[in-house]
Amino acid sequence: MRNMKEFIQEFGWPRIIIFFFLISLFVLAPFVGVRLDASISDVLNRFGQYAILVLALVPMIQAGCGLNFGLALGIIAGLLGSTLSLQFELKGFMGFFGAIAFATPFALLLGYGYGKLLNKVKGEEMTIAMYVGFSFVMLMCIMWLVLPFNSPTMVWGFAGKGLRTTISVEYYWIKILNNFLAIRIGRFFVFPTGLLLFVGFCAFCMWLFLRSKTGTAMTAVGSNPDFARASGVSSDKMRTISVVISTYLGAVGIIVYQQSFGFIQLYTAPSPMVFPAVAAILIGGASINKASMVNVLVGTFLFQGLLTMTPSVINSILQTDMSEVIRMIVSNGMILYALTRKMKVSK
Amino acid sequence: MKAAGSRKRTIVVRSCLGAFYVAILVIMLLTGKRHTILIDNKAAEDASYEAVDGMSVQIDSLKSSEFYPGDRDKVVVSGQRHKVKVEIFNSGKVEERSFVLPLGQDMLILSVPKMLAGKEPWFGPFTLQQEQRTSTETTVEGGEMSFGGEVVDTAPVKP
Amino acid sequence: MSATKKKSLSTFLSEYAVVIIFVLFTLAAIAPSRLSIVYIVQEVITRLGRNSFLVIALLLPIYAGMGLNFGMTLGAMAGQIGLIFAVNFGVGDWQGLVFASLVGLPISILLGWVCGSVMNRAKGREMVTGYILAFFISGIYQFFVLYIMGSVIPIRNSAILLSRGYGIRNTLNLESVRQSLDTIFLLKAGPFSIPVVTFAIIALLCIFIVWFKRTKLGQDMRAVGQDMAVAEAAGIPVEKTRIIAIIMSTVLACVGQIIFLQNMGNLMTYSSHDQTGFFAVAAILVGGASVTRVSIANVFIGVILLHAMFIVSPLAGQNLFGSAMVGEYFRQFIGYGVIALSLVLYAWKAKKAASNARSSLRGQATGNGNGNGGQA
Amino acid sequence: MANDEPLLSIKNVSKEFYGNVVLQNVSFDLRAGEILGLVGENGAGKTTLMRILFGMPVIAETGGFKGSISIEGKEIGFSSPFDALDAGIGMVHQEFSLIPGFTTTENIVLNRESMHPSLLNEVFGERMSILDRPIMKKRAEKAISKLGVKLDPDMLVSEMPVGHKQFTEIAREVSREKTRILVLDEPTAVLTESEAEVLLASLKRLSSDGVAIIFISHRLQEVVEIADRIVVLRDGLAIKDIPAKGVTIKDIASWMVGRSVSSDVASRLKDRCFGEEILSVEQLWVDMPGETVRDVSFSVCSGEILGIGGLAGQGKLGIPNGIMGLYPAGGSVRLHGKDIVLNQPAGALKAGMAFVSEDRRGVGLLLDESLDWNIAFTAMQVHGQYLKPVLGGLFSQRDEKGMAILCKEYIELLDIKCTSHKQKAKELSGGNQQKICLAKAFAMKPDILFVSEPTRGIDVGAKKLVLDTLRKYNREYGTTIVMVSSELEELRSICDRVAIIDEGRIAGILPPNADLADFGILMAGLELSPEAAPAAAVETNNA
Repeated sequence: MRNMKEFIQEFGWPRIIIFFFLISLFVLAPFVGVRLDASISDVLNRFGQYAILVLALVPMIQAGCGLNFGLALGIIAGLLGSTLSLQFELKGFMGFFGAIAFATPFALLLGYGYGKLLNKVKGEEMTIAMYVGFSFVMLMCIMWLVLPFNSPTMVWGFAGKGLRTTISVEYYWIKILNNFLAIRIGRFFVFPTGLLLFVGFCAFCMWLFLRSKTGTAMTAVGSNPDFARASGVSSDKMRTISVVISTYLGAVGIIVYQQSFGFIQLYTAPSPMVFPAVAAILIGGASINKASMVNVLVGTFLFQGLLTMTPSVINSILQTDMSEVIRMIVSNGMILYALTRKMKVSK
Repeated sequence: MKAAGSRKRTIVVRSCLGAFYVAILVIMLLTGKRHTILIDNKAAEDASYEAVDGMSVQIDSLKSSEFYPGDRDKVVVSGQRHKVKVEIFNSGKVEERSFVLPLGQDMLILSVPKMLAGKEPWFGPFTLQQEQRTSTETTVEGGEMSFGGEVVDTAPVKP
Repeated sequence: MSATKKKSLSTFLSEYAVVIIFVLFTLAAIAPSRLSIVYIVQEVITRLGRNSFLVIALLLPIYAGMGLNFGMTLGAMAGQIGLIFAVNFGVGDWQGLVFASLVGLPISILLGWVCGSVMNRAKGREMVTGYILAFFISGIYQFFVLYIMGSVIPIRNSAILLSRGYGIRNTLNLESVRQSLDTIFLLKAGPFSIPVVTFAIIALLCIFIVWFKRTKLGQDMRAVGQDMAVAEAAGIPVEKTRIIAIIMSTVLACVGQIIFLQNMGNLMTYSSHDQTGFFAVAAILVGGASVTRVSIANVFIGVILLHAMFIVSPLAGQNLFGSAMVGEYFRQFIGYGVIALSLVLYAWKAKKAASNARSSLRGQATGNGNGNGGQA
Repeated sequence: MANDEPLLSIKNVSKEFYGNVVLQNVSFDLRAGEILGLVGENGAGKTTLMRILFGMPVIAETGGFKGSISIEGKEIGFSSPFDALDAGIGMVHQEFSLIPGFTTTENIVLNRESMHPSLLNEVFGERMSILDRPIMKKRAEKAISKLGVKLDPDMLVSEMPVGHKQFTEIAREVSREKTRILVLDEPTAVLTESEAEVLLASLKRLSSDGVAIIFISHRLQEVVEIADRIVVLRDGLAIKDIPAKGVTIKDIASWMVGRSVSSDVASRLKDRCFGEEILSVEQLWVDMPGETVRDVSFSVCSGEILGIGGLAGQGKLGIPNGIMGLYPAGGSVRLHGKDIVLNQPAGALKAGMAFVSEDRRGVGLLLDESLDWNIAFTAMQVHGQYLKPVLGGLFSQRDEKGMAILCKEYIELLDIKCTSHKQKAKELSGGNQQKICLAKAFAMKPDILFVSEPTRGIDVGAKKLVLDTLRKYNREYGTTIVMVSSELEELRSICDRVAIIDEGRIAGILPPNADLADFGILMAGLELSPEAAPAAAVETNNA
């Protein structure tokens, strides 16, 4: 009994409520005429689509930089990569990995600068990250208009310059991962093998990294920077590394998202991508200074499950679309919960 | 004791404030409540009174307007007590009446000929089947988390 | 002598970096915008009346050491609910505004109390917490306005409802109260028209703020803002004081939003409040305030500069780059950039001040490096 | 001037923290207008006694205290410091509790401002009253004049010199009409000599106005100069309570530290032989807040245990922290004759030094991580141990198995009480946490080990075990140890030489069996009498 209580305390009520809510949605689904196989397929698809973006938050949380509200920087690096890949007419796997390759230098550069900045403002990282992200998104909005892209699929037809708000990747690398070794069962169920394999690969790499010497040092910096310093580890360096990795994964994550979603979304689109990712990892059980692979996978699944199932099930019951409101309340409520949770005494 | 006295006074003052709050709310509701009055100059269907052939009608101190048979115009007024002043061109006769509108009515019709003929009721509720529905009908826009101030400064300000 | 002068110049520059950058940008953009000075000045006057009240709402939490109150959006939502009710009951003119404020008052007090309590649980992270809280409450607000109004709460004016029978429309026409405050007494001075009553209300608020700083509560707020531990030890109820600061800020934001919207003339039911916090915070930072230090002058300087910039930049963008969107994006970039820059400068300065304070503790230690040796 | 009825009387006060006896049957009286000098080593119980007197909640939270305290014959039981203030006890703490952006006046009358009610009082309560600044200023000036010092009532605290801050705090206590008893905890610690003189003069003034003062200071000459009566605390006992007249500094010093020297020290020292000089420190300064080191030079021989003692705040903690690169430092440190680059923890660790920090929970441990992480982490980062190559050395992974073995080895060796090597460090008791810190340092296999306050906050049994472990490592592996501790007895029982630090400098180095009074005098910042000095010199020559 006491164990149960402790478990609940540790895990937190909001998460348990969300968990049971999701389960009840799945149970209810068949009764209100929602196909379960289609729903599960949908959830798996969206899980794969978002998982790497959520994974990108792990290193910074581990290194004590808090929730990366500046993930938009990584996403922008990814956008640069994918637009360049389209510009050079790269198709298929070539196009997909080409996009990642193009994104790499941008991600590393942005991540490095961003990391250096965050080192200068320790303690205020989260608010500043948010606004650095926002202002960079706005700067890039101008860039999308003036950069000399000229591929006809990407620029506005009538003006002949300036990128469109959404660009289809249909003739390039749409669903390149989703369809790789995909398993079809029946009309409605598709298992996106390639996508999940790629997500698994990334998560495994992260797992390996966290077990390396550098990864261990990074975790120690997040856990107690003074301890790490006394052990000869430079906390600034570790924090910078964590930010670079986070930014890079953000870039990879958005490219994976695009191939599954089918479109590249530019301009102000990167900003709203960040909060759901943050909410997902928190729902998975992470706090603002500890996160694990399990948190990422469970959290993404729960959150995306919730987002997929609420519209279909709730709408069938109530005959109205409340999913948007539920999404806002759940995701922001979750972040709020994590921020106000009394920090464990670590000093 | 002094403290008890001042506490009592505080309670009195605070409850007065509560009453004041309610009072202001009610006063604002009463005086600020808008009513649309349709001024009508039509003959009765049963021909019991006739439309006035040329007159000017003024509600309170608003701008007066001219009416010929069959005309209908509307004015928006605040509050419930109003005066109507009618000046008939032909006879030069001026007639003034005051009236009290029911608080719950948003739109009323005032028939001047009926009033001049001395028939009650010369004003009454006017129900309009959703005539005002003009603005576009959309549900919530997606992406509330989006930011960007696209909408903020769109309405031009008229000095 | 020249050294101190130089130092004061450099502190001046770092103190007012944001303001200076802004003035230069705006001045540079006026010419390419091809707008007349008269037009710009009139626009600035209008926006000063429209926005100042909202910006002033940020002052008290800064005094209380809680940083920039991004949670002021909560007050804006309360104000919008008040306006919806005013329109619903058909209360117009300035009475409609008072009515809306009175309806919004208890709601904003409640929301302010929630906000203050939440921030007390997240000391040191008030800003980001307030920001997220605004989103969270915005979700609840939407739920309330979109599903409860018209179904649970009766709405008698069907014109403001969605066609499905419940929920408020996206755009609410505030015709009955449009500029009712501004036009009570519109002073024509040469080519300019000045909304005297609006400015009078803002002036009254400023006087109130000045007066409030002289009260015991105002003094306590400053004490709490500077050192919570010392204030607590002296017997000042720290948490309660912080909550009061936020409640007052929320109530002011509620009234501020009503003044803002009466000038705009229509209410975007589901998005008007989104940008409230952003514009107010950007304005006060542009005016030279920091996370811990602010004066009333910062408010007006900020509103004037930020909005002068907002007026000229789209047209400047249009004329320079051939695209109005460039100017539009640019002004938002500047808005967010200013907030980011101010926060960075502030955090960086705080860190430097801390290390300076430490080195002053060092005393003569460094000086004695080559002094007489050990005594052993 | 003192009348017969004691103003404050403390009777048989005892207090224990978790079975640790801190105070034992302490009794003394304080009369109006009397200045009582309260002296004792760190940990003698001064702070705890004052906390009890002041009704700090921490006392009630840890089980309250035994005995009674009465004011004017009436027994009191404070539940919060505010009760104590109401009863007329004012306290000036060691660290300033002033609002930096407020003026002198505002700080003096903080939360006791004079005000006149405004219209809004009835609605929103007292706090809407307007401050009456002229009266506030008058009250502040009155309090300042009571002290007989010059303070600008309109100056901001942030712009004040340190001494003025101290006076502002005292003025705040004095300005309370009720204040009859004033407690000053090390008020002169941060003051310059001239400022301290002014302070003492104003305290005398206050006492002549009838205020009773409890004066806590380690500067014994000040105590002798100002106090009417002196109470000496040692190990929680009030061992002396005598009028100050005729008492010399040397008397107080020996009362403070006076414990019997274990007789085996001399014999222990006999068969000690050391190798050549391993570490030499010259003109070291360290910028550690509160523990500034100004100019320290010493050397340590291979196989030696050097003790560093002294009172809190004098800089003894700064020495190891500076050498290990944790705080900005300068000067020269040579290990095996090779220069150590300062301000780089990694360099110091790689060179073969290890450090057990006094700040166990803040610096010493990863509280949220498992024990094996805590022990192996430093060795992993510095020496690349406990890593195993994967894919032919392409990259390396943590060697969980190796870490577990290492951890288990130390759990057994140091008798660490835990459920497993995967337990989180924060779940252990203080003593066991200290052992983890030691294990972390031992795992580095250092040539020289710095240990800072190894027994602070742990129980008696664990203390002995920690000291025995240190001795064992010294004897068996020849590890040279520099041990910093506030507990002189502990230093004397284990060290081969003991250096006493005062005001950031070495006041002297004594053999552990030197006269206790000599230690006391060095700690009080006084010159040693000529006949004691050679002993230290001889000892240094031996080294």
